[in-house]
Amino acid sequence: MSLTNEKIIKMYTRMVTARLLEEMLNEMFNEGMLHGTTHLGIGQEASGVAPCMTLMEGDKITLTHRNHVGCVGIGMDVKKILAEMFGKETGVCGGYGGSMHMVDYEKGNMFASGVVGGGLGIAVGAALKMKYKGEANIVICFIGDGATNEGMFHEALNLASIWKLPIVFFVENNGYAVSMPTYRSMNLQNIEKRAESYGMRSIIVDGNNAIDIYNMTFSAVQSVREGFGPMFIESKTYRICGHSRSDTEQLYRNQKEMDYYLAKCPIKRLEEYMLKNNIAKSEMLKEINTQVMDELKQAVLYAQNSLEPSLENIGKYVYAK
Amino acid sequence: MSLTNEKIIKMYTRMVTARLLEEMLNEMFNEGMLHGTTHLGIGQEASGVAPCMTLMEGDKITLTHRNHVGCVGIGMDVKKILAEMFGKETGVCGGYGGSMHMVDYEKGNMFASGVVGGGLGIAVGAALKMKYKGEANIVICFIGDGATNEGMFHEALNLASIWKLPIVFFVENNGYAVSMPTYRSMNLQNIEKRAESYGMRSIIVDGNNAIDIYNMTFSAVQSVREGFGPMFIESKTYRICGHSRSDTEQLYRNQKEMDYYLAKCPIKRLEEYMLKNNIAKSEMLKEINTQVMDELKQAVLYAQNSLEPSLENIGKYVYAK
Amino acid sequence: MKEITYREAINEALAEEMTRDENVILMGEDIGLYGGNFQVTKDLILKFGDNRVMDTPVSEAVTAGCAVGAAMSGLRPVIEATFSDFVTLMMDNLVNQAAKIHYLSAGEINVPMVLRLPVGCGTGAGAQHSQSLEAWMCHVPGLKVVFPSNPYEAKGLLKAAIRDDNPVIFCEHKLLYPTAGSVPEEDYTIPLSQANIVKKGTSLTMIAYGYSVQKCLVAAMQLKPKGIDIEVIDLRTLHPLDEDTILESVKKTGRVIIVHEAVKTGGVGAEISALIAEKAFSYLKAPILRIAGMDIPIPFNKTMEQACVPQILDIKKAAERMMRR
Amino acid sequence: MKEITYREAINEALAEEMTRDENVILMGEDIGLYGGNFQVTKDLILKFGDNRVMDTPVSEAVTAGCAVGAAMSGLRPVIEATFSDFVTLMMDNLVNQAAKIHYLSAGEINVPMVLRLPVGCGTGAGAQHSQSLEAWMCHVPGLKVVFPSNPYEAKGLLKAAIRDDNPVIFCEHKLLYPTAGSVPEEDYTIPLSQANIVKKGTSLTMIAYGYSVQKCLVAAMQLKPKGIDIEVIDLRTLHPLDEDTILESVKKTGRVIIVHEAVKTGGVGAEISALIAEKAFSYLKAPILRIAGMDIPIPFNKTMEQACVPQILDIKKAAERMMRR
Ligand SMILES: Cc1ncc(C[n+]2csc(CCOP(=O)(O)OP(=O)(O)O)c2C)c(N)n1
Ligand SMILES: Cc1ncc(C[n+]2csc(CCOP(=O)(O)OP(=O)(O)O)c2C)c(N)n1
Ligand SMILES: [Mg+2]
Ligand SMILES: [Mg+2]
Repeated sequence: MSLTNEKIIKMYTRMVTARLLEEMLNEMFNEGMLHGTTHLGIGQEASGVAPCMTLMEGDKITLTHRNHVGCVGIGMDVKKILAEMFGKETGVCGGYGGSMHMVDYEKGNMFASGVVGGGLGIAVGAALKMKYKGEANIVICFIGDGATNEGMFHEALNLASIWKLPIVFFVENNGYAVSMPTYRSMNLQNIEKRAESYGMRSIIVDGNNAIDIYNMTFSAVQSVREGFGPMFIESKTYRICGHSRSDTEQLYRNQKEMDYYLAKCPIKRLEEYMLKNNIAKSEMLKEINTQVMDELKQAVLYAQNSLEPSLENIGKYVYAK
Repeated sequence: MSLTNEKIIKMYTRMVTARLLEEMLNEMFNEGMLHGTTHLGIGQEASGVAPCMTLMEGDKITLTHRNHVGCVGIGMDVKKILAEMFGKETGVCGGYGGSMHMVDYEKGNMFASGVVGGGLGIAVGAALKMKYKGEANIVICFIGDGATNEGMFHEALNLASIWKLPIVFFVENNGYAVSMPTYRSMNLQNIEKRAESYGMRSIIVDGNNAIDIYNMTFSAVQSVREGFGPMFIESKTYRICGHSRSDTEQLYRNQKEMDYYLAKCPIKRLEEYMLKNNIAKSEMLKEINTQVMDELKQAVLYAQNSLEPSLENIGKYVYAK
Repeated sequence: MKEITYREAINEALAEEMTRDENVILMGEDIGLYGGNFQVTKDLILKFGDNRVMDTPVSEAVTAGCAVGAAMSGLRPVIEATFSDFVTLMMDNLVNQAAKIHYLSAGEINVPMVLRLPVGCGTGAGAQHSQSLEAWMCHVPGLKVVFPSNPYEAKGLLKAAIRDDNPVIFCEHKLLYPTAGSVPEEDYTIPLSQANIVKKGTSLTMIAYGYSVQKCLVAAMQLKPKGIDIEVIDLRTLHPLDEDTILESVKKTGRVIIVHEAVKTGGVGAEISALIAEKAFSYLKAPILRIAGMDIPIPFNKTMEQACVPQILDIKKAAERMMRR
Repeated sequence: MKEITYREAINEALAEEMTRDENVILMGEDIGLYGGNFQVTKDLILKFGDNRVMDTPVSEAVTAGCAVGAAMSGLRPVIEATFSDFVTLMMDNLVNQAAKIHYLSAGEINVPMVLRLPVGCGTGAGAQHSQSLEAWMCHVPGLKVVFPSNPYEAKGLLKAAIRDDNPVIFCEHKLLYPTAGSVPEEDYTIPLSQANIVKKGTSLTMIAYGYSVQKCLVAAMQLKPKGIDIEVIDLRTLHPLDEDTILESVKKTGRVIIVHEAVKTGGVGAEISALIAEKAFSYLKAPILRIAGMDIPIPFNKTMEQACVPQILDIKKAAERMMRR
């Protein structure tokens, strides 16, 4: 499972899909076409997609409030993602969930929890089942820098470590938890340091470099898969857009910082890599972008034309039969 | 505030008081004289008393379910402690609290929480107030090894660190959380390591050596008092008695281990030190033991002769007026 | 008097209490420069500095615990949860520590803290960001629970809550934040545990709190021409309850509808109904009705989200049905 | 039939379900060699090994969360909290995750887990180790809540809870652990959400659950000679409720006393009273009474501890008073 050209192209396609999807969502929110709120991962496409590319059939991920990139990364259908954003019956949650709760068990996305840290226990439990059943699968638990300050983080990493569970904790350190910069929320240079509290192996990756993330996560995943116990990855990236729909002023950061990271756009960097290494020509990249855009437009139509869930079913899924 | 002979004698007296008090409680429980349950700190007298000896007027401590040693350490009245064990009106909690909730704000014991980790937030809050008011005081937050696996531990240490609060987290690592040995509950040689997750300074002390604990805690407390931010102390000690009244079989440990620690009895070791360094003669030590025993017997009588709280007042303290 | 929003009323209450008493401090996520998740603490950090308006990490449990300890030490912390749903992470510190310490210390130690909770649905935020969990807190002796229904109430009740020597859970409905109302220029407080008859009436008693009070008032107004004269009680404080005001009204009208957005089963309405069924039974002319949230997680789909909590029409229909009996 | 204790009945249910289904695993503090805080899981680790009987660190939140994830993945974890009071630390995983995932996944994902909670006072363990917090869980759509009253009920209900595809909160009263009762030799389950009329009667209906059922039965027996013929309903499942059994009985007797140990305000009794006041109002001959725990933290002092929860005498007095009306 080394990084073939084919895989790089697939990864690139997904990253582009995530970016264009989110830009589209942003517009649709601005135009008042969508209900509720959303958290975009623009700038974090490498961090969200590359780890998913290292997975195999039966592996699982858990996601957060900021989950669209991961959903695309794990290969979920954009039609169903968009339908969920519109609250439609054909959405991944049948319209019950919305932006923060995208889920697709078959595709590997167990659950996206809107509670910061809410996926940690779930991921640990999924890994426990894999170990208990002697399966060769693993879990990647995606969380943000902010989530590493939750008590659940501590308990989950400790449990995973003493039980030697097949799980990778993948922290997307995007510099902020809403308005709180990571350096103010903890007295640490690198969040990675926290892994030592649990006797857990850890690495730091450049969160805007898809190739590096893939390679390093791949070897981490392999070692976890082989039974050497959990690992911790800190992916240093940056949130380009506001925290959520309501984060407009963004007084907590300055343009200079944003410019610095804009220049490090993970998609541009992957394009450069692909061109330089003859993995794709610029026409092909354009072609991919056009195709993705078409697919997304189709998906929006699909979502818009889908039915609302029937009000009769409002209480149907409270309990399993 | 160096360790004068007078202070050593006072420390010794308190350690003996704690030991004899708890042996007495154990007997009284066995004879069915007391209601409820209790957690004895036999073997942990150095760990519980010595840190308290480093404190000054206005400093605070928070304690746990295993709090009697700390109560004696901070100078609480054994009469009132015993009265509380008997559920009497004259008890430190007026009979409302019992063994797990000994409190004496004036003496410096803010609260003993029976929820493992329950004192952590309280201690942090008390330290926040001291910093906010610019006071020269500090807090010692006593917790067990088991409590360091609670989410609250993580959140509390992180907050104390980023806010640079005047607090010492003093972990009495007594080898077990009920039946769970520390080495099984975490993948670590030393709990002290966990302080690094918060960028917090830390030390390890021999938890059965009162003099060492005093000296090392004293300098830690001084630096915290001077505003250098929180510290973490791991005190390696051992619980000689069962976890609680109901822990009878103790299948989870063996006699050899217990014998090893019995030989390291903190009281015996302090006696040896005192004799060797001419701080006290053996007659004096005997005298102290006799006096303490007398005081305790008086205290039991006091407790027994005290009144039950009036049933009329059962709801009196639910709300502050 | 002046017109301000619910959001501004809360902001003013905080500012005025902080000016009055330097022991009042604020803690919470993004309450500083960001102004709070719902912009309620806007600019307070500029007025009072970051040692009184303290951004916390995403660490709800210790934020609550720290408030308990600070309150025990003489401060009057007011903390904010970004959504009331995350009170789940604070429960131990609220229930096992804050609510019990005054009792366990036989009255020696007070815990004067306020937890502000943005409550309720209607914003499309989904099942984990839309709940109304206030009933849990009303089941905890030692806690007080307050839920203002408009700007005037919000300001007066929050000031009273901050001055109260007990831990107070202060619920704020998100849909009320932008709504405006008259508020006096001068300092005032509204006593806790005192309900308010917002509209006198004789046909039936509607008991509500928070946003539902507004809905009941509209329903009552619309039913007036039909000869149904509704008395609307705003509970204001949900715990401990003002039993007298409730019982007196019920004794007068003999008919009761309780309205709230929280899930019906086990909600505050159950307690009020039980109270009435025990203490004003013989005055009742009809079954006690609860018009409350459906027993389901709050769905994202907008139509469903609206359908799962009582709307004005539901309230009106229930009242008409009751009067027909 | 055989005589075993409540504690043994639970132990047997666990052992039998683990034998039947290898997906059933146990997690909790000291549940292995130590046998559990109340010795309920004694020897199970010897029978099933430490990969099925897993000691956890003192980390309640992740224990609950891990159970959710394992259940979503196809296991059937049964977890134990050492005291129900520490459910405060599990609330997020129970309420925001476990209870909502089936709904949020539009029925795709099940969460078949059981949380065992030792509930109640009477052991002198004080305010943080004696609460009865089951009402909170009954306010959460998606959770089921069960509370057996004797060994037979405990075994049959626990087996049903383990086989149920939803998250079930299984409450066990500490004072019942050593009490004995008859239990069939063969495999059986007791369906959830089905109440049980433990004693037929005509004068009044007593509705209770857990330990209080035992108290009601004694009270009923003692009142029989006085001509008061009490119908005692054991709710068994507190959520979702078996409304039919309750309402039918009330329609027959016209008089209701609800008994539980949990704090009265906002307790399960409030919901039952409200249910009756809404749906069987016209059958009522007297106010609905709740005999429940006082609205205070549980005091340590033994006399006070006993005084703050309903005792047999209180129940008898209430029934006699009601019949005199
Ligand atoms: C338990 C909890 N607390 C607070 C929030 C509100 N909130 C939503 S996202 C967020 C910041 C999370 O930061 P991080 O984990 O770094 O993720 P990011 O948003 O940067 O992707 C907060 C505080 C929440 N959803 N859940
Ligand atoms: C939150 C919580 N979980 C579980 C318990 C039950 N319990 C009481 S003491 C204890 C062990 C605590 O271990 P440690 O912190 O090392 O303290 P020690 O008992 O060794 O002094 C446990 C699990 C509790 N009281 N609180
Ligand atoms: Mg972040
Ligand atoms: Mg220990």
